[in-house]
Amino acid sequence: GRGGGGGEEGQRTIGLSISTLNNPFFVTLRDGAQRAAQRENVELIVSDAQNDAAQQQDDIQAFITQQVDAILVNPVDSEAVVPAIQAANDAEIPVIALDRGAAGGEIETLIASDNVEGGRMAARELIRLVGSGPVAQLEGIPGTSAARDRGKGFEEVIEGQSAVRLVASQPANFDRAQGLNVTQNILQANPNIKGIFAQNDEMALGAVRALGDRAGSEVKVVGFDAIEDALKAIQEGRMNATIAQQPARMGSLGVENAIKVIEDERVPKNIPVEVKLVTQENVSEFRQ
Amino acid sequence: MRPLLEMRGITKRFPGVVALDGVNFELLPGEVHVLLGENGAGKSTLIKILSGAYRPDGGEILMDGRRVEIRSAGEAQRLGISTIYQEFNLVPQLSVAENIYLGRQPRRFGVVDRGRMEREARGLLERLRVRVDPRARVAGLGVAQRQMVEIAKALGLRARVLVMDEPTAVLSGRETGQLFRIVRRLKEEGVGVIFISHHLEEVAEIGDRITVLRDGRLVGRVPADTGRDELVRMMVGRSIDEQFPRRRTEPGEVLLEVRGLTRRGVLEGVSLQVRSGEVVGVAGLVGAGRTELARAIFGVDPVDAGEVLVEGRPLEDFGPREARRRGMGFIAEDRQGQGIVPPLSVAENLVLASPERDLRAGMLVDWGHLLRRAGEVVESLRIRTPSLEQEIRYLSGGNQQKAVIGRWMLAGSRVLIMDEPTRGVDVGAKVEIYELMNRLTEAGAGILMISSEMPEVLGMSDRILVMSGGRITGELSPREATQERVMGLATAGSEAAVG
Amino acid sequence: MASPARRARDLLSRGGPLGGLVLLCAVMAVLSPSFLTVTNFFNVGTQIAVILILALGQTFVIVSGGIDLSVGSVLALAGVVFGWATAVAGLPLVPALLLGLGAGAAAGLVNGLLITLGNLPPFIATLAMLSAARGLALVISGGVPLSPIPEPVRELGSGDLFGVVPLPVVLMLAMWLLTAAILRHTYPGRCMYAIGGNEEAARLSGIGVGRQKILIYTLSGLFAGVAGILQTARLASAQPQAGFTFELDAIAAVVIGGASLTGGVGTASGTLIGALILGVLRNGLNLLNVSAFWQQVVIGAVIALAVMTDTLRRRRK
Amino acid sequence: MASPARRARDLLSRGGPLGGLVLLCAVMAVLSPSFLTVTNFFNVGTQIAVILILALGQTFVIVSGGIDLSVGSVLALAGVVFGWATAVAGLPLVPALLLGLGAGAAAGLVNGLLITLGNLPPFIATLAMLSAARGLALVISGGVPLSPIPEPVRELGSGDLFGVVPLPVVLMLAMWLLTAAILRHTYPGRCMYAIGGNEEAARLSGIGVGRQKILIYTLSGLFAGVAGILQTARLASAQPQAGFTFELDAIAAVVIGGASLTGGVGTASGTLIGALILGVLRNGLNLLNVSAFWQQVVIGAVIALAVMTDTLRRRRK
Ligand SMILES: Nc1ncnc2c1ncn2[C@@H]1O[C@H](COP(=O)(O)OP(=O)(O)OP(=O)(O)O)[C@@H](O)[C@H]1O
Ligand SMILES: Nc1ncnc2c1ncn2[C@@H]1O[C@H](COP(=O)(O)OP(=O)(O)OP(=O)(O)O)[C@@H](O)[C@H]1O
Ligand SMILES: [Mg+2]
Ligand SMILES: [Mg+2]
Repeated sequence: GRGGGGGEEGQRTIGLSISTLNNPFFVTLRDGAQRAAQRENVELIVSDAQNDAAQQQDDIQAFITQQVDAILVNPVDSEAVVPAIQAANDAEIPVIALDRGAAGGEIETLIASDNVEGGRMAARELIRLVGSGPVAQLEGIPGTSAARDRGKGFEEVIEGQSAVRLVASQPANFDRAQGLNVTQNILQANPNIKGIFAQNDEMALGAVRALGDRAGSEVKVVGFDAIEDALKAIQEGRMNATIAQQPARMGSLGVENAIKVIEDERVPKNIPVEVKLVTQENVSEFRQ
Repeated sequence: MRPLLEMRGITKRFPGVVALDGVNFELLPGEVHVLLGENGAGKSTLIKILSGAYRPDGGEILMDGRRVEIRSAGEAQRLGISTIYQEFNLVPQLSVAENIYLGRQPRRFGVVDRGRMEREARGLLERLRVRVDPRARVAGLGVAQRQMVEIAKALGLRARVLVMDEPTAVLSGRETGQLFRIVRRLKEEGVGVIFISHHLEEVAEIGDRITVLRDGRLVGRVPADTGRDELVRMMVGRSIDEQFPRRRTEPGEVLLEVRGLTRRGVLEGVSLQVRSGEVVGVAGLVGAGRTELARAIFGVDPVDAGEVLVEGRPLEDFGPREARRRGMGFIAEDRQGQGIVPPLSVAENLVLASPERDLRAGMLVDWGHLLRRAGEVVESLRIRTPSLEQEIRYLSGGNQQKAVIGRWMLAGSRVLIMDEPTRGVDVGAKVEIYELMNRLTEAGAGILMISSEMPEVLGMSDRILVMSGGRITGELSPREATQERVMGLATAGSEAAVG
Repeated sequence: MASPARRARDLLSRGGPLGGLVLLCAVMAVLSPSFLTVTNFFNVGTQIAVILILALGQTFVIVSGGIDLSVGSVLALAGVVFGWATAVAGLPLVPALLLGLGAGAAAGLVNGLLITLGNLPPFIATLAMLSAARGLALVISGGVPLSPIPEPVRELGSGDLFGVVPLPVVLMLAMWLLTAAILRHTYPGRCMYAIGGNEEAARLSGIGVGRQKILIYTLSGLFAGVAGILQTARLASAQPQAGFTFELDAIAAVVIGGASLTGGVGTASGTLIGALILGVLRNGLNLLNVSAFWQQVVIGAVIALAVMTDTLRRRRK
Repeated sequence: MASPARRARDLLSRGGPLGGLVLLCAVMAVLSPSFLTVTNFFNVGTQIAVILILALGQTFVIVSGGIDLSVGSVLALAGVVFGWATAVAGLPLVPALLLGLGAGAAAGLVNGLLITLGNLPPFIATLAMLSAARGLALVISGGVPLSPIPEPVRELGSGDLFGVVPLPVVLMLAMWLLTAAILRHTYPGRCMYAIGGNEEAARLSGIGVGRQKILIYTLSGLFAGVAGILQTARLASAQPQAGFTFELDAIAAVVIGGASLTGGVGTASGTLIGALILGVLRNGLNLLNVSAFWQQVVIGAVIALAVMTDTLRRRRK
């Protein structure tokens, strides 16, 4: 039967394919999953696709070879992951998607927060903070789904009003150092910028470094992801807001639902994990 | 008879030098036309213009009386001009056969016909009596064998004009003889040959007419039986009396001692001594292992057994670094590959083996000191260069060779190992190098000189060692040594080793 | 005659770090029971297919003494052009395929022209293309993955031959044989060795060095195009981000396989072995469930060891 | 004597694509009013500081005929070791700094040993280190950014000299002068040119090629360490992901600056110009608010043009 590569007899094995562990967000997601796995006494195998869609296919293929009981996948890209999911379907191994959906194949459930909604939320908060005036956006790696969805939600709201104008939007590839450099340059061309939305916190923290004393006061900064450093910055008033996903909860929900599926319990098609606006008022709730 | 080829008013300038200044040249069918001139006179530049490697700044080229433009090596080949260059132009990673047919490999249905290529290459090599496997890689060949491959490559083109830039510089007597036999046959077929050499004896033996260049200008055109002194005067602008001005000195203490040096398959139990004030010549045929011996002594290649002592003390760890520290110097036979550092200046090439002398505070380079030191050698060796800061790759071959020798003079080496020290060096400079060897030995240095040039070995050595098949097969004093006796020892051993 | 025998000897005695690969496989087989299975064997094959095809194109370039940094981006460009042609413009399969491959070859051609006519060092020319081709892929796709991809192409990514051999593996082996044949038996192939070994000598022997270089980079672009189609087939969508940093893997496979960046040396088989070493390593680390952070340390150590095994063995002889 | 004169001539007549840089600056000045300002000038300086320091270390390696792919990862390793020492282990500033720089130098030393004793091609040895050093940075940091960074170091990232010149620019210029001095005026520097120009001739002239290479790669590692500290200072946290793909930028700066990957050629000033071309380009595109997708196309085109300007000018002469 099962368990060819799956550890002791009788113990469940779940494979978790993560898009990248080079981002603390996904490290937290993995930690949440690992804690749940320990609690539930299942074996969890984690692999890191290093943001490479093809690598992720290979990782999932390895899970199939090891005959795991269920696969949790956090896709590098919603569409690129389809063939791998189909392969798991063929091998009759249930698949659950985390954080990002899949465009095809059979998924038991999608446990994710809504990036477009997060973008909208960030735009509303930035508008509230700035009141009126020019703002800028720091974009993630062009062509990635996070950059697409967050940008889409943000621009949708900004374009729907006239008090706050988006005067510059430049890529900084989700990277802190590039966030710093690009912000410097944007400020050079637009010295009167009142606010910055960064599509992740790493870039936002780079922007904070570029702004120096003006960060959080004269120029409002809103990030995305609620990583530890960003929360600290909000508490210290150097950043104004971020959008919290709940990666640890996503991870633990993933493991819990995987066990349900293995035990043939029904699970809903979509398990939304709320995104939350983190501001100075509520930041303490989010810090461990 | 109408000239096969004419060059009129050829001019070529390089940054800082006028290499050719309105030179005229002509070649008749069935003629061997010799180009003579000092190092840097412009000989190679002239033939490179003919072969499409350089474009002239002025002048015209006519073939069969018609004006032609030679824009690339391919066009020259199509016009029936085939060239053996002074510097090697082989691809070391490829086989001998493929090098011979480079750019025109026989093909069948678009597929390279390796079998036919190797068969035809074998035929060519046999005509030259070269014992080289057409499938062997060129990287593994010694320089003489490489030169024979170059010759085979040029012959394989069946050209009407064959250009040879110092083809015999690295050949020993036997190969040179074979080459001349073939050249004579080509002459009968009406091929015109342009022949460059610094060996004046050869010039008389093979040439019909001689064109002499000096400083990029035509000096004169004379018949090949013109006397040596006259030729030298035309080339150098003064007369040079003695060809081998060896001044013998009383040998002193043993400077270099080699005991039982063995490198499996190449060297077997070689022992020798070089004393202070002595020039020890090493003769032998191509592939006798002379170069391997030199490299092994200097610690370039690892050895399986034996030891090397300098001034009575053994070298501790084999290696060029240790060898240099102990006062040895090494002039490699492959100047391009192992001698010069092409992108560096003449000055920096000169001080390469004695960097510590130009350091201030043990660390910082004192450029003034460095240039002064280099300048002295450039002067005393008469190295022809527009400036000390010229990149050495732009110097003529002979001047590069002088710079490599100068490097070890500056290092103050007491034991010099010279592998073909005068290869490609003009008559004037050659005498200067011999004079230099005299000065060095008078100052107490010892020299181990490997040479394929029999007159040089006979004329300059105080003792002659003959090698064959990786062993020393005999030792002769200059009194008892004759060309025949040396050849006897060189071949006897090798036949034994092969058979 | 002697050439196949000689080739085998080359492979075993001097060429390619076959020793490193064998050792690596042996270690993996002992450590993981899942390693030595037929499925896993084909898994590794499927996983290296795209990189290997890029690396084979790169082999032409490296043998000739150049380097092509643009292959990863050109892969994306070719995939996106194909995806756009089929999913957006609605062209039939064959014209769409030709457009995709043509885009790859065209990018390679531009590299070749920049290097020969523009007189740019290959590193600069292909670095510029790395950036430009990626940008064009983003512009054409609007930054979003393009689908649907027609069934026959998707089949290429996930189908099998005779129900066992995955089609990517079949394609990859075909490209390998093609590369070996070009390098060994054609005039342009021999010119690659000559140019890489001694460009001046090649020129003076009458070889049209410029024309050959243009051909070489065009071939590399074309191979990147093939890899782009295959990647699109495997992912069932054309991604503007595909192939990011693949150039390093492709060059690594060629160099691990025994080729020299100074040119004149390298074989298709060596490149295959190089790609296999990388593929087996990643596959094995996944099977062994090595932690993500340590994986990179181990990959580094094993690459060094695999190639060292080989050079040390060679030196001892 | 003639050496400073020769240097100036090098720079103006043949060396470095100064023409390309001047042209680029002129175009930017016309297109954007914010370009030609003192602040922006220092902005560009601050932004290229890290890459330039990496590129200067890389210059040693490339001049000597090698390549160092590991600099980006070694930057991260040095930063993380420093960050760990100060933020986690609580060491005082100076020992923590020495540990960080030491980690960089040690990584370079290992590269050098792999190349000389292990007989690995530089590409392979430093590719292995690229992977291993990144892995170690992740292991040591646990994958998360480490902070707080002590105030004096943070000051290095954001402070000014005399209230005008940003400290990163000061550091970068100091490293540039140091590099120029090493290359031009020290024995190891001259050995780099000799080894890159003809390694065999250098060895036969008694240069300890192995020792020099070990020194060269150690220097490159040390420079990457300095860049790592500076990056940490600028970001006020030590990031295991810092410097990802920076090796390509660093090598590009050196090669755009006129150095040859075949060795023996290259100057510190050329590398500075190369880094400036890349920096001005990115800065300008941001000022002009060029769309993300087109940016990459433009970057590619400008790199090709900038270097071509120079080679064409040189050829015409
Ligand atoms: N590519 C070049 N760039 C600059 N100067 C050059 C170049 N080639 C040759 N020269 C110079 O042109 C002159 C003629 O050189 P050439 O090689 O023709 O001499 P040569 O007569 O063949 O000498 P040798 O007997 O030493 O081979 C020399 O002063 C040389 O330094
Ligand atoms: N780099 C090399 N690799 C392999 N074999 C070599 C190499 N160099 C020389 N040989 C071979 O070693 C033997 C000795 O060659 P070596 O060059 O020492 O002879 P030599 O007496 O110096 O003759 P010459 O220098 O005139 O060719 C020859 O058979 C030669 O083919
Ligand atoms: Mg000459
Ligand atoms: Mg010899």
